[in-house]
Amino acid sequence: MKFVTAILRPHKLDDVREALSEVGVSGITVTEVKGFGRQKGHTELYRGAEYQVDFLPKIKLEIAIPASKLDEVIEAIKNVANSGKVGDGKIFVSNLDKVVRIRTGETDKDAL
Amino acid sequence: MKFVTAILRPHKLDDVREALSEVGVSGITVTEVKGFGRQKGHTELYRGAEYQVDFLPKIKLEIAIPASKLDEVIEAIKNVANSGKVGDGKIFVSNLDKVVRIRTGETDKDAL
Amino acid sequence: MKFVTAILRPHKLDDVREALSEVGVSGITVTEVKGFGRQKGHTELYRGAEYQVDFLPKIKLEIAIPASKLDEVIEAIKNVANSGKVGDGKIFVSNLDKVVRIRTGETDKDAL
Amino acid sequence: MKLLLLLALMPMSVFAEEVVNGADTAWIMTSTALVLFMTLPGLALFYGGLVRTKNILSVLMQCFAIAGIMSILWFIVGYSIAFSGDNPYFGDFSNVLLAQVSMDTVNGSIPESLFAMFQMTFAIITPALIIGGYAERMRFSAVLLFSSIWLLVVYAPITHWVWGGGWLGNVLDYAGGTVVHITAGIAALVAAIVLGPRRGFPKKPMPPHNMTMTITGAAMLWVGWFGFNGGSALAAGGDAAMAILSTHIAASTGAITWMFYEWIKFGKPTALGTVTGMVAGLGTITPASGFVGPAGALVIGFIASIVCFNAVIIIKQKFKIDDSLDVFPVHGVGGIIGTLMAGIFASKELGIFSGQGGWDREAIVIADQLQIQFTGVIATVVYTAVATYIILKVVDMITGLRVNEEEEQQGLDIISHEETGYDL
Amino acid sequence: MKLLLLLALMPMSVFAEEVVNGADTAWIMTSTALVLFMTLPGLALFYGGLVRTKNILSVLMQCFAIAGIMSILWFIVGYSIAFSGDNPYFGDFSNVLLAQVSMDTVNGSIPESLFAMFQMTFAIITPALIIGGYAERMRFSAVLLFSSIWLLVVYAPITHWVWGGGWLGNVLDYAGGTVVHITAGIAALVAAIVLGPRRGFPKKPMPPHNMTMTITGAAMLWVGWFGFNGGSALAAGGDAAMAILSTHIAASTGAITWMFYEWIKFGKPTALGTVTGMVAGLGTITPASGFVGPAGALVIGFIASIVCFNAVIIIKQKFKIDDSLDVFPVHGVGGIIGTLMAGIFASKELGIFSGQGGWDREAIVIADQLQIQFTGVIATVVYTAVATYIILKVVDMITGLRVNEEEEQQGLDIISHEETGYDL
Amino acid sequence: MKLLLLLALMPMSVFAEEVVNGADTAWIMTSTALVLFMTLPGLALFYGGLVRTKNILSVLMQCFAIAGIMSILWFIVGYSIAFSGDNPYFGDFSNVLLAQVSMDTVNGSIPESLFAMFQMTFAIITPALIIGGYAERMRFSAVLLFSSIWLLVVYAPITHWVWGGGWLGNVLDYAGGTVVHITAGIAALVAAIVLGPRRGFPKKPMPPHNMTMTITGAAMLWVGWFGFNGGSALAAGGDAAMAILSTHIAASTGAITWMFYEWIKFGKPTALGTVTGMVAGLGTITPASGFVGPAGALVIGFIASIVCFNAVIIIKQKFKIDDSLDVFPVHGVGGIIGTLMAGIFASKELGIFSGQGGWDREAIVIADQLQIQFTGVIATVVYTAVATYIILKVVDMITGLRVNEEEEQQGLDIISHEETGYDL
Ligand SMILES: Nc1ncnc2c1ncn2[C@@H]1O[C@H](COP(=O)(O)OP(=O)(O)O)[C@@H](O)[C@H]1O
Ligand SMILES: Nc1ncnc2c1ncn2[C@@H]1O[C@H](COP(=O)(O)OP(=O)(O)O)[C@@H](O)[C@H]1O
Ligand SMILES: Nc1ncnc2c1ncn2[C@@H]1O[C@H](COP(=O)(O)OP(=O)(O)O)[C@@H](O)[C@H]1O
Repeated sequence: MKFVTAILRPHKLDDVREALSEVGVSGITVTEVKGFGRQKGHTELYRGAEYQVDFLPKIKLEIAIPASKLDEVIEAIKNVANSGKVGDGKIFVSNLDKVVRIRTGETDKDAL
Repeated sequence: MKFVTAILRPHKLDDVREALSEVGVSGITVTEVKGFGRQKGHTELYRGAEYQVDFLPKIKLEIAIPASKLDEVIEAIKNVANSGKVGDGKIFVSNLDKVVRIRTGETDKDAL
Repeated sequence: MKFVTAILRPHKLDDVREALSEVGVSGITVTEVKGFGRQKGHTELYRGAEYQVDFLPKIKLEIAIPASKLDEVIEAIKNVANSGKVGDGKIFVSNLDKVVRIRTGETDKDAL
Repeated sequence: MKLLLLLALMPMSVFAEEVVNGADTAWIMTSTALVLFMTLPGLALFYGGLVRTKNILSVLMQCFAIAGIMSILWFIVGYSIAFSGDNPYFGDFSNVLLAQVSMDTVNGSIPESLFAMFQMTFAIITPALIIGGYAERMRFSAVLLFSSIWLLVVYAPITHWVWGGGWLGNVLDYAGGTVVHITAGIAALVAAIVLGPRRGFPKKPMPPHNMTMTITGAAMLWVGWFGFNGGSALAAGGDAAMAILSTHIAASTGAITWMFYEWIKFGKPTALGTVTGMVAGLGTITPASGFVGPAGALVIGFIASIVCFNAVIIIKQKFKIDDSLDVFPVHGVGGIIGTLMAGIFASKELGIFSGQGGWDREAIVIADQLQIQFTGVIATVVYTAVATYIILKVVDMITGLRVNEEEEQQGLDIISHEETGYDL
Repeated sequence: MKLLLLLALMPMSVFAEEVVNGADTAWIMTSTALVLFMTLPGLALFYGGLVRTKNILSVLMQCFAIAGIMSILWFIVGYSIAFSGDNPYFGDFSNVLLAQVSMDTVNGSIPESLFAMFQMTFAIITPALIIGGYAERMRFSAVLLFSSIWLLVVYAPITHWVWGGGWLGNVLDYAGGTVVHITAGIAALVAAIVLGPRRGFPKKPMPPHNMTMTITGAAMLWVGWFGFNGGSALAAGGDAAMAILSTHIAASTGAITWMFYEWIKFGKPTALGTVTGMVAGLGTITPASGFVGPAGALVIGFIASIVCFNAVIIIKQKFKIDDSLDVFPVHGVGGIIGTLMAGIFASKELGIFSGQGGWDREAIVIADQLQIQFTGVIATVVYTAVATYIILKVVDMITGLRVNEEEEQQGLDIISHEETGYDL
Repeated sequence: MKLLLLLALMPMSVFAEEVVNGADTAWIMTSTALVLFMTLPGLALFYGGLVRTKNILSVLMQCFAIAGIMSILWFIVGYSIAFSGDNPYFGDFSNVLLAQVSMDTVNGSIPESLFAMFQMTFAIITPALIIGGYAERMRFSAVLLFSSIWLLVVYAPITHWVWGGGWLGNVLDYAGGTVVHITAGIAALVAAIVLGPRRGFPKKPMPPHNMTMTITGAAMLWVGWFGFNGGSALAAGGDAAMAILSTHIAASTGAITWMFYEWIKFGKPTALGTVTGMVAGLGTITPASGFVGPAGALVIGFIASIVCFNAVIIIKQKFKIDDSLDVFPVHGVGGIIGTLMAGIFASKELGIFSGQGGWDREAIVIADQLQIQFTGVIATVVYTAVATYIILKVVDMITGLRVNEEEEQQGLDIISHEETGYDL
């Protein structure tokens, strides 16, 4: 199984969720994060003191999937989250040893 | 070493922490997340506009442990976090290459 | 590639970001988390009811890097985030299978 | 003590219009503070809570900037347009910069400086109400330019028609059903149409970012409205007291009606619905407040909620107009039906539902008065709609009306003001 | 215009008791706004900040719904029960729908419509205070039904006893120590016991979700209380002024005493403690406010904090009663000791601590007056406790009192109102 | 009108001091509530929003504790120091514990208890304003001790000089330009210097944690200021009305000027800038409010914003003084230029910009009056600076002034009060 972590622009959340549903992903965990990267931030101005905000609001999706679905999932995210502008985000994939569904105790693929 | 990521119902946090202490886990990192899965959300109603909230508040626990403790830890979480209703959450386990304690520079098991 | 997860004291964020920039890390994702560990929390007092707050505010950095940079990165974080007091946090390292840059579709090292 | 008291209560003598009454002055100063309080922070919070986090400061900022600029314009020329001269359609410029207002000039039983100031708070809140129609997408420079022109071209003249000795002087409008609520409601509707909906509307849900803020603001509106309607008596007596009682009963009934209506129709009573009903009740009672009694106010509050409730749904779901914070269905529709109902419930022929107030209510014949009220409503609606449309088009040519898509995405707080609302 | 003006200002008639005094009217209209402000948004925010995020809207909503419904009930029948008729225990129905209140009816020196309206704001805040006893667990329909019955069966009659010409007319209760604070405090305690504690109490900590909200609400209570106590003079003179001064000194002393007491006892002075002490001081001075002087108020504020502080701890930690927001130990206990102390510090024999106020204070003999005060307290406590208990049992049969465990877990905002407080 | 006015303004003739005027009393009670409202919650929120989350409760708590303690001290001895005796520099102790104030004592046309109470709200807000200078780093015990000594050693005597019959009695200071704003501004500056900057200043950005809170507080300050300046007429007449009008125009102009200035200079108009300009306008008009007309107020508001804007930048960026919430550049500088401009715009020789107000303005010769104003400013600045410095040094020896580095890091809420602001 694979654990996919995707960093996205916040307003893409709903579209990505739909795209993932279409490829059969039934569970997602979402976290609000702040991202620092190539995309430049904005300035804020408080009583004449200007300062640079480098951390931008992003959302992080964590999705556990069977390895077989990996390409499909990456493709789905890429298609929808891509706006062509710097700051669209990344997809990170790592290996997943084990999954347990707490309610039933089912493990691995059955638990997804 | 293993890296255990558990998605839970928010109000189970305190009980799970206690159960983990009992099996000797001394450190936990907790994040507020929103989960999408089989558990259905609720509707909200604003001036006649009803809409569906699919993302439910969950908490994510991240716990680094020696591989030897894995079963115990999974068991502890499962026992306490299980309410038998859809939405109890998942446990994800992946491999951990290395751990460093920043304060002392200790690594791996010593750092846990 | 490696995926580095670092738990730090919140006020170290800016310094760590700078230190990472110096070793050539160009992207970071930051999450506000609550940590439970050896560092003891504080009490809060509400109308005579005192209670213990065990979860302390921490920040979590997630950084994807080429394996070659790992030691440098760990060193950079350790140097800056270390205050010598309990609660400085941990660095967790795990393996990363794949990285995709959503905007361009570049993968792995090119995507970092 | 006796002497002073006598003076304070002395029914004006022959020179009535030159005597300042301390009690009336005290009450209208209080009312002025209350009406300012309605906009700042009342309306600002009420509206601010309803938008998304990324636009919260833009709303608060617009309320503040409008308060500042409208005050200055009112002082410079607005008051003169509204309250000077004999022309039935437009005042003259004899009171520019309040040139004729000094320490000693009196209006009725209060200092004229106070009358101008009290009216100024109305001139602030009316353009501020319109914000709800174009929230979350209008350029800040366009907001300022639009509001400024609108004040002088729409608000001040209509004030003149109804309260300043103009051609609608016999319309019963106690505290601004036509002058304030219809003008603001219609302007918001026109603005919403001209600007077009927020991107994503109506598919994408745009829930309030801070309901506690909205409810706090609503509460402040309720309290402040005592000054709005009670102060419109321009005196501290039975009139003002009755206006406050009616206002309060209409607010209560409006709130509770909406709550139960929603409960029945959608299964749950919401806090937002309840405060919306309250505002509908308040907006609707406004023109009638000093003319009707509390039983009449009960009926008015009830009808206000039922009608405005449906108006909200029709505008949004049927016509798909993104009057973002529902200014037209609540204030515009409320102002219209309130102005009409004032013509009914002011009558003294309605038993327990009869009118109250220190005016010559013997004269009211419902059918006749309704016709007058109807004329007032139509004139206000038509003139406001046309003028607002033209002003928007002009402003569009000068500054452009909307921010672009990417800016709307990022939010007006950063884009227009380089600030963020919360860093908790 | 002339005619209208003349009518509005005409000093009613030759007989004093029928003469409206403009200054008094101005002040009581202001006070009315201030007392409404105490509930909305004051108390709503004070209470709202103390609950958990998932229940914040339920508290705000309950305050709003109670404001609306109590107002309507007061208008329909509550005022008549409280302030009509000669029966010493219960008013009559002669003033249902304020049938006898018109533009021209006068109460003392203010329009009767204003008196009814001022009293209405008291009839709003008293049931709203009780919310703190059953917060975070009561069904919304039960809240509405309970509050409605309670207003008519408990609040209106006791108001009649004390202020409406009833059998407790010689109890010194300036602004509602018995009528408001004891009734609310006892009712909250009974409700807390009958409903049982929130799940998790007392083991699970349930800290305030937004202390800034609570402190904001507390500040509004302080300001609004000037209208509550100062308005109870029903006139703008030395009486009201002295009541405000005493009120303010008691609030200050209450706040500071609690702060230092906590500092000594627990090592840190907290903001919540400070504002709680302030409310304790205010609740306690309420019955005494117009009778005592500022030095008396200082003593009353001090005692209020010491006693209420310990009452909070005893109720929660010893009796393990989940009076969630401490209504009984603060308002109930405060009302009781305040009513008793009014009997002492109203006396003019106490040097610098002597009573003040424009009433016949020569007549006070401390021992006698204390007995009267004691009777008032006991009667109020017993009647309120019994009646509240019965009402709750009746409501339980009709709607059920509590939400179930899962609903309580999820929070009342979603469960009862399908809304969430914050989406920041 | 003339007669009434004469009575109201008559400086204490033989009969005057025994007559309470109801209308004046009503208005000053209202004003008292408004000025308290400025501090609680107004200033508390205004300041609270500007600090970082970890210190939010410390600011709110300091405002509350100062309100409580200053009130008690004012009652015990402060009022007597300020308003008793014939000594030109320091009052006497004849009115300790308000010993000479009873139900029947009168000050001008209002009860003396009310005058003492109204002044008390000024004695609260002045030390509370200073909080902005030492926010986020001062020990709570030091805050209390410092404020208490400062009230009695700086505030009460200077009040005596200017308003209490002291040697600066001919300085035109209508509502506290010297007494309130200069003293607070200078004290904040001295405190900021003596305590030293917050750690990280000026490199580390310390943006406001909740701009919506700050704007809400600012709005409340605006509304409350009607009581501050309008109430300083101590009567409900043309004077008060004109003061309110001028106050409002200066606030509006100040807000809008700052907004446009910032827009031009930094490319974006900010909400924080706008409300800061509003406060600058209000602080600056304060000494002049009852003497000038609205056109004068417009000029004063404009100059206030331009000057204070630059002062903020100079203090922070050039002198690198961490007057954390900019008390000195806004209130101190505003108070100074306002006091000077009062000497100009009070003149009746300035055409449309001439002074207004029910006082003997024939007598004003600008050059002479400016000299008097200048003396007032210098005396206030010097005495406040020296005394504040000494008090801080004394307090430092007793309690220590600052928390240590680790405590500052963790935040005052936990460290000083064991509470946290939000748990959303
Ligand atoms: N090496 C990295 N490790 C972790 N997160 C990263 C890394 N690089 C980028 N990110 C995340 O991805 C977001 C987008 O990256 P950015 O460089 O701005 O644009 P792009 O993805 O278009 O190259 C960042 O805001 C950050 O959250
Ligand atoms: N495949 C997945 N990847 C990541 N998170 C998941 C996945 N499936 C479920 N989750 C998380 O687990 C939570 C509970 O899942 P859900 O399907 O609702 O119930 P259950 O765990 O009882 O099957 C979700 O809200 C989501 O946060
Ligand atoms: N085993 C662990 N798994 C996950 N997170 C941990 C673990 N141990 C510690 N942490 C995180 O690191 C933070 C610091 O740990 P702590 O034990 O308090 O101090 P130190 O790192 O100095 O030993 C904790 O607050 C927690 O967020």
